[in-house]
Amino acid sequence: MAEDKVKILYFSWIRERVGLNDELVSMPDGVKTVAQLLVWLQGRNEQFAAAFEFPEIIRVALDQEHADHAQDLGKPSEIALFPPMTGG
Amino acid sequence: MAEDKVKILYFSWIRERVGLNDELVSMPDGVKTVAQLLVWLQGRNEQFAAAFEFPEIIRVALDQEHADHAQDLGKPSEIALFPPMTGG
Amino acid sequence: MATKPIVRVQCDDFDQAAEIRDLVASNHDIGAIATFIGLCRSEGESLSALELEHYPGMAESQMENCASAACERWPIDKMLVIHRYGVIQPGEQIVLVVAASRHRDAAFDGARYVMDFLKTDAPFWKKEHRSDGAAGQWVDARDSDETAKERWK
Amino acid sequence: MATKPIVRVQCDDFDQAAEIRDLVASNHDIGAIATFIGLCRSEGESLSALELEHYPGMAESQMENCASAACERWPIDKMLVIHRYGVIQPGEQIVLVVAASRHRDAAFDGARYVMDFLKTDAPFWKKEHRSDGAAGQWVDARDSDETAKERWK
Repeated sequence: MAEDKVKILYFSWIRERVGLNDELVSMPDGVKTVAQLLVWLQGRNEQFAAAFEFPEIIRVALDQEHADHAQDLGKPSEIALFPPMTGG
Repeated sequence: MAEDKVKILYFSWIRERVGLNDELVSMPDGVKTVAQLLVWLQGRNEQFAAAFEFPEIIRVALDQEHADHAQDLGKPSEIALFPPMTGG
Repeated sequence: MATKPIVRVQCDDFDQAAEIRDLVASNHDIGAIATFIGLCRSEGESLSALELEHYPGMAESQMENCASAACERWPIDKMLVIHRYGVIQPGEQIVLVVAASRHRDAAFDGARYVMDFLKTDAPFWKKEHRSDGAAGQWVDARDSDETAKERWK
Repeated sequence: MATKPIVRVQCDDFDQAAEIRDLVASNHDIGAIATFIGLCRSEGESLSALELEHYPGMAESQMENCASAACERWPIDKMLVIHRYGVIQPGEQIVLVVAASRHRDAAFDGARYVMDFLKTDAPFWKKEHRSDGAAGQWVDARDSDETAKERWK
């Protein structure tokens, strides 16, 4: 069901490597923290392995708020994954 | 002779109190430092006494360079007297 | 109550003089306006453009967070932050921060604080377009941008 | 070699956008422009104008001294300082400082340094014109302007 799915957005070179702007994902059981999400994403396929090769540098936003890797995912409707920002 | 005279310029409320924009002055013997100049000016007349009542706050420039009160006058061609600056 | 900043994310260029005029028009007790403009650099003619990607929604909310924090920390009367996205050529404007206050210290501190936090917290990413046609790289984040924030602790 | 600043003392108003355009036009490796504008305040409508007196010659040389010192201390590519004199009404511009550099820290530091030294070293004096027609006072120097310079030691 759509209610169980979460929208994941990818930006910058993460978007280019995974080949997607965004997708709807069913979060697997056992993925409870940001760090666990990154491990799971890395294992999905070769493209995701390349995008998440160095998970420690990936920034994560839960419902548009910056989140630490140790943080619980909770039940966000939107998760964004991106490299360190270079605006300004 | 004109060569022995120095041009003194007055600015802001010092100019208003002495009633002059500038004048040519023969420097009296014994006036060797900036501090001595201020004492001499204070004694010239009532208007100068009012302008130089608090000599410690007066700023002095010798040939357009800021000078300390302890400094020797030297032989400037132009001396300027003014209150603390309020530009910007 | 702290000033509510004006924040905009836009593709179009901005006219800083018009923006400042609008910002301070009605207030004759503003004595100081500090402005920062970030421009696209050519890196010695090696770049033909920068392409700026952003995360709509979060970009605005992060800009508003850091601008509001500045308005709470210093007595700022008016604050404006504009950030562009899309393809921007060397010499063109990328970002504008304007902080207006009675006195200059609040204006300078406010504008600089916003730039320091915007650099590391606002979701924008720059990709290089190279003059020689080779594939452009994504610009790397600078460590100095992370450490710049330390001065506000 | 350190950048030679452009310094002007003038009665006429200035157009900051045109000044900045001229200043950085030929240089596409400038990434950061920090600007400060000082405006005449009405002090809660009590003032109808400020009258600015200056010491011609020394005003320019003191402005040049502090702008040159900033260009020697930080990697500044372009620096412009304009100070007006004469009668200036509330909301009108009094002073403009523009510092342009590759990176933002030099631009911010340079502009602020020039303002701090200009305040206490450049021979300008402000006299108030009061809205109620009473005799205006000369503006007193602020102690905080003297202490502001300490941060650059």
